[in-house]
Amino acid sequence: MKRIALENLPKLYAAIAEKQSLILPVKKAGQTNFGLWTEEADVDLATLKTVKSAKDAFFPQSETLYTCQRDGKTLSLQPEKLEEEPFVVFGIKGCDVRGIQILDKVFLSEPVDSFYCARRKHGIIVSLACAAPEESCFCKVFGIDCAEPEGDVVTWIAEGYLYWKAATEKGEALTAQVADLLEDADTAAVDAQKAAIAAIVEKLPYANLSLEGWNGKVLNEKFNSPLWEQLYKPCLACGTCTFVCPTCQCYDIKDYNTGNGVQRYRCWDSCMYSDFTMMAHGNNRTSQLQRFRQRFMHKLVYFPANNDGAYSCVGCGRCVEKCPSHLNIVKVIKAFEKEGK
Amino acid sequence: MQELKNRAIELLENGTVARVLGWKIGENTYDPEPAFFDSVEAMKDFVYNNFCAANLSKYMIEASKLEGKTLVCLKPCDSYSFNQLVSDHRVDREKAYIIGVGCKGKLSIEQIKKSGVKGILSVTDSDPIQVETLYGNKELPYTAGMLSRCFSCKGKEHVVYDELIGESAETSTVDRFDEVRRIEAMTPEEKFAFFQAELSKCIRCNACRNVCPACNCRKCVFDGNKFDSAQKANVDSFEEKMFHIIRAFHVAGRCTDCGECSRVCPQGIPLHLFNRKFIKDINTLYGEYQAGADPEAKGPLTSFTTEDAEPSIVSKGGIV
Amino acid sequence: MQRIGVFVCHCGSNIAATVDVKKVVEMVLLEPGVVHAEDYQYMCSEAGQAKIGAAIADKKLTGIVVCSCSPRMHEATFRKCAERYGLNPYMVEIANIREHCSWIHKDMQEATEKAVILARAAIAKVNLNAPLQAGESRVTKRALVIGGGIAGIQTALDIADAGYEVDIVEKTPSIGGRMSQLDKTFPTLDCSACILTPKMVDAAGHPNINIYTYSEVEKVSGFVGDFTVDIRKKARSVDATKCTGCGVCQEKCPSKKTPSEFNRGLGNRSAIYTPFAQAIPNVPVIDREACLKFKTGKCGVCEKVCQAGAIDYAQQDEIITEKYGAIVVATGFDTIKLDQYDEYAYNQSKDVITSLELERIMNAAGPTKGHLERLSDGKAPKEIVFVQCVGSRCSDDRGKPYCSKICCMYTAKHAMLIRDKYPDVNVTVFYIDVRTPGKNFDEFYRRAVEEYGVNYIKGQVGKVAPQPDGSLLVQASDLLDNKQIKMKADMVVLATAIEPNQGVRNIATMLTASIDTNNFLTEAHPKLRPVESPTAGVFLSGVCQGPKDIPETVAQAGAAAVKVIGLLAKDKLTTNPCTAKPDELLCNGCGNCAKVCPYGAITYEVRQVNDHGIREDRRLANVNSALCQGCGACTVTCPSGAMDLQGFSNRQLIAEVDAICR
Amino acid sequence: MSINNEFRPKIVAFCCNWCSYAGADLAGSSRLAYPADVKIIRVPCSCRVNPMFILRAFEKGADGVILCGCHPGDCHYSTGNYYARRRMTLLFSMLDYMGVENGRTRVEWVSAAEGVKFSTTMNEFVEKIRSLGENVRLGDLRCKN
Amino acid sequence: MSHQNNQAEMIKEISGVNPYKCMKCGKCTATCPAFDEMDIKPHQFVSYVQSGNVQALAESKSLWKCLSCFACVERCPRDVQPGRIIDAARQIVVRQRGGNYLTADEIPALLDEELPQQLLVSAYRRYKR
Repeated sequence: MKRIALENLPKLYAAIAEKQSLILPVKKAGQTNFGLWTEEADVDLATLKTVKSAKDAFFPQSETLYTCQRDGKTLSLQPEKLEEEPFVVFGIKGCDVRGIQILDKVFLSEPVDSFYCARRKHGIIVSLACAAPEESCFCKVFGIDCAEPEGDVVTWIAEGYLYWKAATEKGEALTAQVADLLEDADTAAVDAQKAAIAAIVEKLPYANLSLEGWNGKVLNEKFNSPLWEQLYKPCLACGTCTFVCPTCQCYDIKDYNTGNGVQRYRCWDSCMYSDFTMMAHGNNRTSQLQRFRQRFMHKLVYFPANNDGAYSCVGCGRCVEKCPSHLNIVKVIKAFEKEGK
Repeated sequence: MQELKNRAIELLENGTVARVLGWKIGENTYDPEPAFFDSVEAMKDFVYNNFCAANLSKYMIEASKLEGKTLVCLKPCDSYSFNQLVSDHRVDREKAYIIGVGCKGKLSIEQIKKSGVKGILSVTDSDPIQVETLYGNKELPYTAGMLSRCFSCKGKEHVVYDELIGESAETSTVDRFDEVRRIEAMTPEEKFAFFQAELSKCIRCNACRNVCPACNCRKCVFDGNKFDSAQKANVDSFEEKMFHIIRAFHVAGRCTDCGECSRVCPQGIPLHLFNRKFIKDINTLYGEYQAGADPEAKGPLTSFTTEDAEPSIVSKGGIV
Repeated sequence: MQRIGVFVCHCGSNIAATVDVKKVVEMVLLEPGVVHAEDYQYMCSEAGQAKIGAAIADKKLTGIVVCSCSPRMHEATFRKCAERYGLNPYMVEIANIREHCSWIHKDMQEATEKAVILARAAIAKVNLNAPLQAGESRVTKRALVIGGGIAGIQTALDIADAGYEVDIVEKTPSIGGRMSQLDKTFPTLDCSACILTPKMVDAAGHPNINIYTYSEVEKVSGFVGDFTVDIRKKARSVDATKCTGCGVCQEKCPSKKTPSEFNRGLGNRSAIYTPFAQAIPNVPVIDREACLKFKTGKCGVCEKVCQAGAIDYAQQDEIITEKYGAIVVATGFDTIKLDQYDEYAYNQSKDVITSLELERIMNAAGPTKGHLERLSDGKAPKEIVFVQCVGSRCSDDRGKPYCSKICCMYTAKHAMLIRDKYPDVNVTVFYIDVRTPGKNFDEFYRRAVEEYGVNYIKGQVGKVAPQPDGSLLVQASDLLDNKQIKMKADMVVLATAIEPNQGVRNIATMLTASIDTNNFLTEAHPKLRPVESPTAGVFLSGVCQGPKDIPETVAQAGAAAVKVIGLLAKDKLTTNPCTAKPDELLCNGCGNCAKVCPYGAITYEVRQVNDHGIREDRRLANVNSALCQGCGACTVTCPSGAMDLQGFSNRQLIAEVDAICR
Repeated sequence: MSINNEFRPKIVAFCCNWCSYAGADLAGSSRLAYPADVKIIRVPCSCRVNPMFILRAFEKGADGVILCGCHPGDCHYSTGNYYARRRMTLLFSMLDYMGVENGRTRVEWVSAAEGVKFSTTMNEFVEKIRSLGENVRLGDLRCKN
Repeated sequence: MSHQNNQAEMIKEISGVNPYKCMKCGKCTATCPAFDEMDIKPHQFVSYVQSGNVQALAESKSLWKCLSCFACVERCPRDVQPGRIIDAARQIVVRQRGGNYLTADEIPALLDEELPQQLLVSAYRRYKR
């Protein structure tokens, strides 16, 4: 275990950024999101949840896949380069780390997504333990320990210091890069914090949410439930829940006409949108009920069915906080529970 | 609340209405959700408290297609939106039984959290607000939890209703155009920096559009291919500007300034500043106009006078 | 993807001298969709069009871009050409590389680059063109002439003689117009009334002509072939069917102090009046502003003396709604106000008059019974000064920038008539230029100088100052002798600029006819379509289009009539297919498009739609393509983009923007 | 775009068919020069111009956009330019509010008889855009390469 | 000749007058109260500038006889303003002499009872610009 005094963090950021780009929570116009570190960046580790998850670092909201350049009647095709440089994502919470692991199941299984894969290969995750979980958190439900997240390096903020523990080879290498700035430390402060967090997590309102009855085998039963008819009604069909979610992985592929060619890019899609999975013949989900159901069925039924029972939800609680109509996965789970499944 | 609930049940029972559009109790006081109740039994979950901020008028578009009347609870400012939807022919006045509900300024949990409260376990909607948290209890003045839109409230009068239940209070303390004026006074560089910073946060979730009662198109231009404008991604800063300018432009003259866009933005972008700029310009150039005040009124962008200001007014010191 | 052919016109050297046409051909061949490109000397010629035809057949073209002159010039030509060779005419786009390129740029490289970009924009547009079919609309075989002066009368007579019904709407109580106020006409010195009155009588008696005097056009809707017009027939207070025109009422009317409009305010008329003796119809009107019965309730003399019982104080304005296939504007002119020309002392001295006032003074039926006398003291003037270009050719806002055209000739006429009748009177004309083009016109002017001894001095009058002895001191320059002249005159006559009649702007707005900054109606083409307004079905006759004298007016009136006859002779018209069209799946039925439609072409109906499997009844916009004129106001008002304009669709315009900005 | 380091702006001019396009034709037949930077798009009426077209032009790299129509009161369609006037006033005001240089957009009423005005206006506008330089605040970076 | 042209250009610049707008009507001359004193007449000012013959104008009596009453400016139908031309010609001559300029503020102190009122008015008309 190593540590660095909090007031020296800017030096740590600078040291990391010297060798590779550094992505971390930055406050801009009153909101904190993951962003590139610069001298001027307003780094914000105090906000528990960034608005968007850290997903962007590996699976950006939009990215160019290739470019067609037109010259007269000839076209030249230029594939977008894959990530080749290492980069560090600092300050990821335990839930978001799990989110990335869920994305891995999608993008790293065959056929492997080369863009994602390259970023995963070059990205170094420095996670940060939660010091003060909030009422919307329910990561415990998914077996996540927010006090001891996974990552290449795990860090804690306690008693004026950032505690630093390398957990993988990548982590060790990064630690070596910044060794000058770190000092050795015992684990007392970290242990004390873990214990305190454990107690708080127990008291969180959704800590003991039951996922009983949600698995890959209940497809028809859940799909045909009349409950959806009521649940979807307040849904505005916006993409907020999808876009703040660390695990939502659907994307759309579109072309942008630059005047002299076309940039083909992909961007996050939302199953809440009316044109989600729109095809030439039309749409296979014509109503908002169907689209709403898709989101929850995917996270709690289809995904576990294809991924050894793993849910595609990490309990970060962002959708709980951000839904304009106060709808969320918790309410859905509870509604089914109340109806006796 | 009880009076409202009782009256709604009564109207359901006597067949005046086929369903009730109101709010359903959430997991906590602060997260009630809009809901339809089609039976007396379902009404047990009905709630109306100071956290019921959502503007229900837009749900009446779908409700207008259903058999029978829908009882809809509208706050004073929601009633403007309802009227505007009537003049846009998107809701049917005959299909609505409007209960004008009282409003003393609505609370928002986001707002409460902004005052530094974390780990909320329970919260009251009283004045002062009592908050119980994982990290201790707190008391906050009511206004500390109030939505910023309520500080420039349109007033406590409903412009359309069948009956009124509950008291309303005027909560306006600031001129709603103050923020607009503050931006107008900036240099072009400052203005650009301000909006660039705000709009670069946009994640194109469309919450602002989808919640907006004036954005009532069956299919938005940004979802269609008529203008080659269907983009979902925040690829480059231009698209956000295009989207937000056009969104505000399309509702200019129809926006009632209900403030839902800013309330729902997950990135806290003050979207109402676009709409209010248009409202302010319209008021200055074409005379005071409040969308939704009169469903028969001709909107400022579908009318004109021969003496209207020339666009060059913008480069001659702007519209002040 | 279309198969596009691009045809680059040299226009002789008009384009080719500045634009490298070969280079344009070479560059456009690189554009996607372009399968053929060629250049030619004159694309609009028979041979040029044949080349287009050959390419359509050989290369199986589905779209054509012609890089040539303005589409306002030859778009129709090339559309017809395409149609002749089996291509839908609306698959043609024009890149204007002459007016918008070769004629305004000097640098060849620059002009060529621009021509290529303009061609690309047209190619991008034509790529998205769709074949359109022109519709048909019916033609109402009746014409409306607004204005009952010589222009209106002649137009009406010519149309009526061809067998079509015509209505004349005249604002004043009688037809006749300005010409009826004139004494003699140049260059033959005919008596104006002698040649006008028979025409007025012809019009009144013509079975195909219907005259609404004391009437105004109130509202116009519809379009070429099918206008609907509301005419306000103002209350005359006299029943025209009973009145015998005996004139007793006017004699007996006790209110006789109203300045006579016909005599330019130089004399008075009674409250019940016909403007002049030969008025048609010979039915008086009661001026309710002046009439004692209307002002005080007492009097009623005219009613008592009218043997025919024609007086009807209770008469109301009447609105007549008629349908017309064509409308002719013949609203004429007035002289400008001289309030801002203090230097000529027009407002200070009664002896400073306008030429039109002189016409009335010289006229035997005028306020002085035709005697030339000073209005201040009734004495015969011995020294008369004429001032030319008063308010004409003036670049400040007191006057008009144009030449009023008629002044040189009528001044020569006046000078000659005065010298003829009163040989002892000295006549001096101060002129800037004497402009007398026209048959026998210059000869006329020379007679004034050579035979009648009129003193023409080149130089303008700077000042006219009334003197205590009642004379007028005229200070002027003589530019040929480089002198300043100060002379006394007994009378000064101002050749006052003419301007279109006051109401014409309002009429132009109702007709959606374009009008220039001087309030002259704009012609569809200054050379090739001089009697047509750009608004289809609206024609121009007389001074409302520009200053002109009587022979020219009559000629134009005939020309306008021919155009009207040509239109009315058709049973059906093909309509512009570039109309608005709503996409029913996107339409909200919100009603905003109808609010901005100037033609009332949009209505709403509830229809069932099938929106990707969802069937529901929706309120939807409907465009009546016969009424729609294709302005596009609705397309921008529509927030969902449901309303689009065929031929100028959103995607087409965006494609042009993209091509230009790329 | 720049040639020999001289900034050559891209300027889109929307001209209504009846007045301004004809005015531009007259400028042409009168040989009244204005810079080749101006490219004209013909629209039936100024009211056909959607704010989205203007933003689109900027997105795709235009440095200035000008809309020309009939003089108020002279619209061929009688009222189109009145609607255009309100729309453009509000749009321009919004762009100004967002910090976009307000000289980049302009509306000018040019009749079919005003060839001189058309040419003068275009000369002025190009001069203005040259003084403002390249449009960076509204462009889309993807269109720059 | 080129010197003359330069001077003509300068007159156009100082006066803001476009002499080509003149249609040679002579209203300026007809209006001028100082006509009799002048050797070159007001309407000729314009043609002298048109033909570039500024030297003759500069040497003329008229240069100093013009009262700057601006009657010609007021009445000119073509907005040519001969008065401004002669005014500008005077400026050029004064400048060539290495002339001394007054500001409007300095004038009141220099007032003389004997000065004609017309001169004062015209001075203010000129200097108010």
